[in-house]
Amino acid sequence: MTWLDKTREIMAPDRVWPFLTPEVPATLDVSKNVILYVEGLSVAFDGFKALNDLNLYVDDGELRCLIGANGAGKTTLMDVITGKTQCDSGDVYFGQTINLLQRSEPEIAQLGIGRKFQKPTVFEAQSVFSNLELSIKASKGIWYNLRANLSGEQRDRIDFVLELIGLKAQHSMLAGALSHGQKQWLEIGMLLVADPKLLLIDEPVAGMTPQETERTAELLTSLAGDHTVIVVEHDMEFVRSIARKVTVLHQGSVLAEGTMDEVQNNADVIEVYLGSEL
Amino acid sequence: MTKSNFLSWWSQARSTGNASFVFVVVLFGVAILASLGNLAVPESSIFHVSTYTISLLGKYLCFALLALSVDVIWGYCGILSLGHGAFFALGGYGIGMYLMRQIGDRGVYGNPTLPDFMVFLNWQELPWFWLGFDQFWFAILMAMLVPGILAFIFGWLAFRSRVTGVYLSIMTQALTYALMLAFFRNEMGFGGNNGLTDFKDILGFDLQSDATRVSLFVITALLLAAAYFTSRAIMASRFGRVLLSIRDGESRTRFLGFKTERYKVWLFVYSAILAAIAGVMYVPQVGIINPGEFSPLNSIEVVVWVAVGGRGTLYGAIVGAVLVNYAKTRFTAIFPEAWLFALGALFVYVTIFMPQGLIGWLQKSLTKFNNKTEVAS
Amino acid sequence: AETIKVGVLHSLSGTMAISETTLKDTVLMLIDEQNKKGGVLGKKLEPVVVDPASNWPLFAEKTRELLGQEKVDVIFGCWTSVSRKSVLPVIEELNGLMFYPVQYEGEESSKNIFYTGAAPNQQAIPAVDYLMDELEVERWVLAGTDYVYPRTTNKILEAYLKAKGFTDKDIMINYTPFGHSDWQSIVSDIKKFGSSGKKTAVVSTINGDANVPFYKELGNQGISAEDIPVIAFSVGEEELSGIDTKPLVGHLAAWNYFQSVDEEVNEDFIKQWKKFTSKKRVTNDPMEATYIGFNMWVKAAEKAGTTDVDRVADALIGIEVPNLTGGTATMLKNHHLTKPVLIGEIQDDGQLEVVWETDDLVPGDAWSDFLPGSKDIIADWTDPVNCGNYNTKTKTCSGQNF
Amino acid sequence: MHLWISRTILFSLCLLWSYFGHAQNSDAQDLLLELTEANLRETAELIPRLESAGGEQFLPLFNTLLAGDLYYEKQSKKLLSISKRDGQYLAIDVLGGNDLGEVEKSAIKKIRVNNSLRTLLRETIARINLTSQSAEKRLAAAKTMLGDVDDTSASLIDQRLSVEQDKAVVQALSLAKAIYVTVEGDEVSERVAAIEQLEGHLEPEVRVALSQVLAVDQGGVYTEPSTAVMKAAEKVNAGIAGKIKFYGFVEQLFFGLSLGSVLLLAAIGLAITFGVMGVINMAHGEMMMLGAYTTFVVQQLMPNAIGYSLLVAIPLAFIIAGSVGVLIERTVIRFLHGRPLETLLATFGISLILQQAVRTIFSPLNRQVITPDWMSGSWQINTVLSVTYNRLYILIFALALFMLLVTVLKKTSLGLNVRAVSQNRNMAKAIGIKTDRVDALTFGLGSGIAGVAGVALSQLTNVGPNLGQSYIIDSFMVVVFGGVGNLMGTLVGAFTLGIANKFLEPATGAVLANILILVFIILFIQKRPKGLFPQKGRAAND
Amino acid sequence: MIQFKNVNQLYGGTQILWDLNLDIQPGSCTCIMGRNGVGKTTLLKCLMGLLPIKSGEILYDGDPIQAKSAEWRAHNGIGFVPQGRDIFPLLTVEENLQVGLPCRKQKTKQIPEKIFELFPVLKDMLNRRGGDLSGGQQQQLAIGRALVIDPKVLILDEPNEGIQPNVVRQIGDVITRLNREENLTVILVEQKLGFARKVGQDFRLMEKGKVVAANKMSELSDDLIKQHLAV
Ligand SMILES: Nc1ncnc2c1ncn2[C@@H]1O[C@H](COP(=O)(O)OP(=O)(O)OP(=O)(O)O)[C@@H](O)[C@H]1O
Ligand SMILES: Nc1ncnc2c1ncn2[C@@H]1O[C@H](COP(=O)(O)OP(=O)(O)OP(=O)(O)O)[C@@H](O)[C@H]1O
Ligand SMILES: NC(N)=O
Ligand SMILES: [Mg+2]
Ligand SMILES: [Mg+2]
Repeated sequence: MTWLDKTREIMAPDRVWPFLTPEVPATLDVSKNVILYVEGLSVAFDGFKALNDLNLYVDDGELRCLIGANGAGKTTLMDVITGKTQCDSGDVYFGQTINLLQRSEPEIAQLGIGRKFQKPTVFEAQSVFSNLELSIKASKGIWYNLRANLSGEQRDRIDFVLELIGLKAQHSMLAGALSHGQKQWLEIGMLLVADPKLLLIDEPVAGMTPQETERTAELLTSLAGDHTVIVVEHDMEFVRSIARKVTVLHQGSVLAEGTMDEVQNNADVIEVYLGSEL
Repeated sequence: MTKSNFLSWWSQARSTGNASFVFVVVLFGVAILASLGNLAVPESSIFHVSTYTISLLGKYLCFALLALSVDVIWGYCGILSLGHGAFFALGGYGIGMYLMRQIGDRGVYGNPTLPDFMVFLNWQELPWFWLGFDQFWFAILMAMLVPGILAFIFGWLAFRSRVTGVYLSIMTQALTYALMLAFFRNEMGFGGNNGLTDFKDILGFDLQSDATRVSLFVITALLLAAAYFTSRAIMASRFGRVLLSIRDGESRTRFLGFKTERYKVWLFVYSAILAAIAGVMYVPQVGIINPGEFSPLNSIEVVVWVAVGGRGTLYGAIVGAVLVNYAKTRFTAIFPEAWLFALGALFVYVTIFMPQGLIGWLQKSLTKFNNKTEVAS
Repeated sequence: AETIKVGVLHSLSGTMAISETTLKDTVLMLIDEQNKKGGVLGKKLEPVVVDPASNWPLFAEKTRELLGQEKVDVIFGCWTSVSRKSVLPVIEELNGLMFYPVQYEGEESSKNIFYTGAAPNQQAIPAVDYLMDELEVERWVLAGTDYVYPRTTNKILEAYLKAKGFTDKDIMINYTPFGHSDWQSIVSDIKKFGSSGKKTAVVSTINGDANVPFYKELGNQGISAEDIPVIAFSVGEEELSGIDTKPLVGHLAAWNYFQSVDEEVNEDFIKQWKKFTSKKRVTNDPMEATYIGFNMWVKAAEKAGTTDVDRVADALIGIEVPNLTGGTATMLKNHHLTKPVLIGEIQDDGQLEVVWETDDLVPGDAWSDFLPGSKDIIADWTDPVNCGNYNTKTKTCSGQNF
Repeated sequence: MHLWISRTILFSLCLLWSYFGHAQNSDAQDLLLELTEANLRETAELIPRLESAGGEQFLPLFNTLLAGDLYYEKQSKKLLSISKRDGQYLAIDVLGGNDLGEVEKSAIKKIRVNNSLRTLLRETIARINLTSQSAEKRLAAAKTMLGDVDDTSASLIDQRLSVEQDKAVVQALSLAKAIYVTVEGDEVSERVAAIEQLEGHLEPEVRVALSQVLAVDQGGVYTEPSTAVMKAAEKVNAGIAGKIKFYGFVEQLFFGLSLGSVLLLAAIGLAITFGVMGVINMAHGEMMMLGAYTTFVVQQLMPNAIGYSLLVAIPLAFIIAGSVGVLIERTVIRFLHGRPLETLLATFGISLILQQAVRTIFSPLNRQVITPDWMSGSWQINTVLSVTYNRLYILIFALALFMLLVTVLKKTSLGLNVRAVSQNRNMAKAIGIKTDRVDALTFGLGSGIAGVAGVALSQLTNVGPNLGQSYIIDSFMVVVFGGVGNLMGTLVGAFTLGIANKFLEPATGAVLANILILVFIILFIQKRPKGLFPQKGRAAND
Repeated sequence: MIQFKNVNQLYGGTQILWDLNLDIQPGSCTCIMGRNGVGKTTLLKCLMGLLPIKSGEILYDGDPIQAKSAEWRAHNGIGFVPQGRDIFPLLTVEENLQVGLPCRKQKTKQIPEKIFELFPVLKDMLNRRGGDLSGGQQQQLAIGRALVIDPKVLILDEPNEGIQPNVVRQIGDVITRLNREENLTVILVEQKLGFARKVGQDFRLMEKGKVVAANKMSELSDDLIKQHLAV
């Protein structure tokens, strides 16, 4: 199309310019009961294929475990879903209608996709409470936040979460002074207050004691149903304790998918991931 | 007042959440006393405040406002602008153009429309971008709008492309440097190297008169206080906390759903307008605006004031600006040949021994002091 | 007061320190000397030195400090025109007295300022006359730093050359920013411009720091003074002392004073200067202008019997003091001086040797006759006109009310 | 013209007379006496008379006068050639050639010379030299005559051509003749032949001659009556113009490279202290300044071996600036690790101190740094294309310095260690890197390199307290444009900006070119927020 | 081999280690366990010299080393694998490994083959930037990097965080092998009981900045676990 055609098109009398149309918040359509479609996704870094024609469908309300060797591309997949990394080809749809690839990170987050990073990332110079407050489900606009006050409801929610993640006592401490494990919890807490529809959780129990691991498992199981949860974890005991359906990634594509038992006995999976004796 | 006396008073002021109150009391105390001292007290009295002092104070306050604008973005959002002098100077040129037009036919060539520099460089008519500047409201509007729009365009481009850190700093430097070169060009129609000067009056008030000077000084103080409170309110709001988050982890902030580039652009424009206001107040008080104000070194100096005072506390920036400039005034007169040694050493000393600036150091001594008194009691 | 305070307002740091510190030293030396002779009106002179740090608003502030706080009786100061413009309103407001010692573009005459440097008609025009008459130059490069002094000077020269029948095609004008350091292309262009077979000369109003790289490039590109002479208005002994002058021998400068002038007063002055500073230091034109200004002020103060600004200012008009080139400088009604114009050639020892001079003293003209805007304006600070910009056509003082 | 004829007649006579020994000696003596009393204008009149009176005999006199070394003893009026060494005046009897040793300054007086005299002298010497024994001198003489030929000298040339053996001289003389014939020749065929002879010659005199042929009058009509001559001239002219255009392009390219090399020099040290170590080093320019002043001091200490001064200054500047760098690192920067923005503040303070220190020690005036002979002048590739030696050497030097630095960082562990330290100081310690030493050495290296760059810059620009400030902005710009932490980026960045600037300059002027480059950089960074060669990878993305 | 005597440590105003005593036998493989935030990492950093201690003594082979720099400790055989790996993100894998070479007793410019035997992945990734590796790969690199300096004591802070099961096993094997075969003293912070039990010989339990229990791994009872590790 030449520039002339473009101009003509833009100038057409019946045309409404895109920047004039008000932003209608995209509505999530899960009528087919699938909340996340990942189709033919490929990502390469300097020629190295981190994701290779990956296909993945996640049902609404499901709790899906994603496992796979180190470097299989799990984190990269989350990066693509949340808009951090551009993919080379493929589609990622949130529900039936929302194409995630066209959206920026904040837009994706506002759609209700929350993420916990592999390496805990919290705002170290701010208090634990403030970290949670910023994550709360509310408008993210400038003018709103200039005047924003916590409603009683929101305050309650934060208190509730503080209790849940065991940082009640530390609520006014700077997040930077927390230990590694505490930061993990805080980050989970930040996810919880935001109440997203889809949670992407990268290695939540790394650095947690067995008991904490157990608690995390409980928490995640309880979240499923209302929320869709995708968990990446290498701790097989943990995975076993929560998993209904497990997807195994290998070299950027799906190697196996099924129940924990099926996967555990899959020869390929044993070969590349679990190791022979278990 | 002994040191410990002062500290306890100060800590009280602070602990009751009144630091700002104290700040404003000091600011207005000085402003009112100085004004009275200049206008009401006869010159012979030892309480007389000379016009020289008034214009110095006025200048310091303008610089304080400029420092505040830098602190707002650097201290709270981590955007280090090495080019904020550009917005300051643009504001200054805005009001300068108005003042220039006010001269009317009282210029040396007596040309009623053309400023002197245009007459003797053979300009035939007023260039279009000078039109309207004979109106005060228009000039003020432009003095804030132009820097604001420039900041918007620059910020929008840069933040959207995620230019950050030193890249951004150096780009702001490039911006002000380019503007400096441009304004140096005589063809630009802003008086070239000489800039704009020889102002006569503002809104009909004689710029040389003491009353006008005092009024300008008081207005500057008011504006500074207003800017201080607005900024403080902004930083105390959730918006302010988003800014801190951006400073400490921009990408994480994005994953919480904040469109960080919008926040940054908004703040950048706000800060630019503050700087422009500082420029607007500065020019009538010092009587000249020229491209030297765009010099990157000037902008770097502003950053230095902020760092000396204490970045990330609003009054720190103000204290830093006033102190450094006061030191400069004194030093250039007391040891004209060696004052750069003193100033340079001051900067080095503050960075090493007061990493949080003067204010940070004060607060630290305070905590220590408080701890001690607590232990004692 | 027991002493008479003399303000010294020259940048001691920043970009202009290179030029201005010398003048600060000159004033200090002159004060020292005067005090040895018993001071002025029986009182010792006390210098008050401040550093405006090459920062123009600071010039105004420091002026206010000198006049308002220190209460000095006279100021010697400024180098660049912009600093003078910045100082001017303050001087006028507080009714101070300042001597400005640098050649400048004219177009100004303040009641409170005495201009002891050259006006354009005391430097530029005679220089061009010399090139035209003695060297038979037919093509002109007007190269300058982009600010008001070169611009105005070149405007005047352009008008002058056109009046002499030269056309645009024989005049090349080029402006560069302050401190310009990469002259390759421009020098190469000048070389091309000069290879047309017609005698070409460069009239340089290039200022300060840009000169060293400019002359280095000239030398290296093999442009000798015989091919394309350069005549400079801002390059004196001091600038040359920072340049390796061997490749520049024969290039020219136009001033009102050279260190090499063979006169007894000058010898004494040089000796005194070397004693006061160091053996290696040279003297230059703005120093002479400072010297003249200082002596005029002393003489006028003695004549008026007071240091009161108005009385001294009145007394100054018509005062005559010897200059350093064997003549006499007279303060004119327009606050400018009479000066001889000298053209010198650069020698390999960094000195300038006079190759031509005007027969008579040239009176400084505040308002150029070659600019349409100021053709009809004159300055005259005596009654009945008593104004710095009197329009002889309309018979009024345009605008300014002092 | 009359003067010329009479002069030439005299000259021929003189040639004749020289056969009869020094018959006219007494007359010449008078002239020499007159010379001591003449003013500039009178000297100009004396020279042709001297030429005719003494000819070759006075060549030393003319040469000495041309060099500005001619003096006379006030009492005896004896003409002396004076050379100054260490403040002493050493005299040689110009005509006799005897060494007279030291003389008092007050006992002698200089015979002044100015531009027009120099021109006259050069012409005179050329004429005398046309019959010189040395082919070299004859060649120089012939070249001087280019474009200056008139009827009489044309016949002189013809005479010389008939006996001249040396090829180069013959060529030069023929060219001079051809130019003369092109303009003044009578017959069309003769002129066409002469014009064809000019083919491919780039000398300005040739172009002047051709443009004379091709001149138009006010009505736009060619003044040349003969179309054959016109056609020939047009053809030759077009050829020459094409060549000139090509060389002009080459010249511009060189200018660009040269500017690039200056930018590279300015940025290269910063690429280490800022690019690799992350110190926003505002005192970088002052390190260059130290290097430049080192050059000055070295030249003061060895005034008789200026040629070698730079070779001494380079290592010395490295040591001095490097030591200052180490000192700064040890006393200031090391307290600021991990706080890059604070380093801006501290180094800004340091730069103020260093500037003022230099003002106090060396005075605020610029200092004179002499260009050694081997760096002066230019390499004349042909008449329109020449490359100045100083810039050529500096270009080579900048590249060499760059290579050296890259090698040091590649081949020694320093490069690896410093990168490790800058990425994670604690971990670097835990892996056994002596971080203190690495920091000091690296900062010292960066500063030392800046010092060396300062030596080179002293050959191009002012050596004064402001030297550093005039380069600091450019150097940051180059490093950032190239990509922080990437030396290759600094190299490419410097040359890109240099060349772009020089190709813009003819169209826009120097200032606008500068502004456009800045705007370009700003826009470019929007496209590539991490410069030309960004650091890649996950870690760099956050 | 390593002893802590009454070590106290503070971050700014808050004390983390309280009169901590610890004794590590040469050639042992000791697991340090405790809840989140009790100060395990802090303890290790003090041992490595990355945090200054306020009072007390740290003995290494009987000599006090609390005043020595971290570099000195690395050169004298203490290798460190930090929590969170702390790979040099912009150095290639090869460079990450090379950095430690000067610490080795026998100076070479060659990265010892042993590293690649232990972690074959690293060989394939030699030219990749450290920061680009996946978490597990980084962990292997971090251990490899610590081994390059040929340590006598190897400190590992939660080395299995985020590692795939078969590699966890591999790391366990490597630790055991180094410990048993090369008599390397290993200090290991580990949360996963299974792994700790398998690899460790001794354990130390920490609570609130103190070591509260120390014994052979075989003596680690459910009681102790409940008391000190449960939430
Ligand atoms: N920005 C990047 N540049 C280059 N390579 C990258 C980049 N990001 C990821 N990779 C590579 O892509 C591969 C997949 O990485 P990813 O982090 O997705 O693995 P993972 O499945 O999350 O592994 P782990 O379980 O260890 O966290 C890795 O081999 C990594 O080296
Ligand atoms: N830089 C710091 N400043 C202040 N306090 C800190 C800092 N780092 C850690 N702390 C505090 O010290 C305590 C101990 O931290 P440490 O990291 O040693 O715990 P840990 O036992 O390693 O826990 P984890 O199992 O979660 O890694 C924590 O409560 C933490 O809040
Ligand atoms: N007046 C000058 N030379 O600026
Ligand atoms: Mg991962
Ligand atoms: Mg830990």
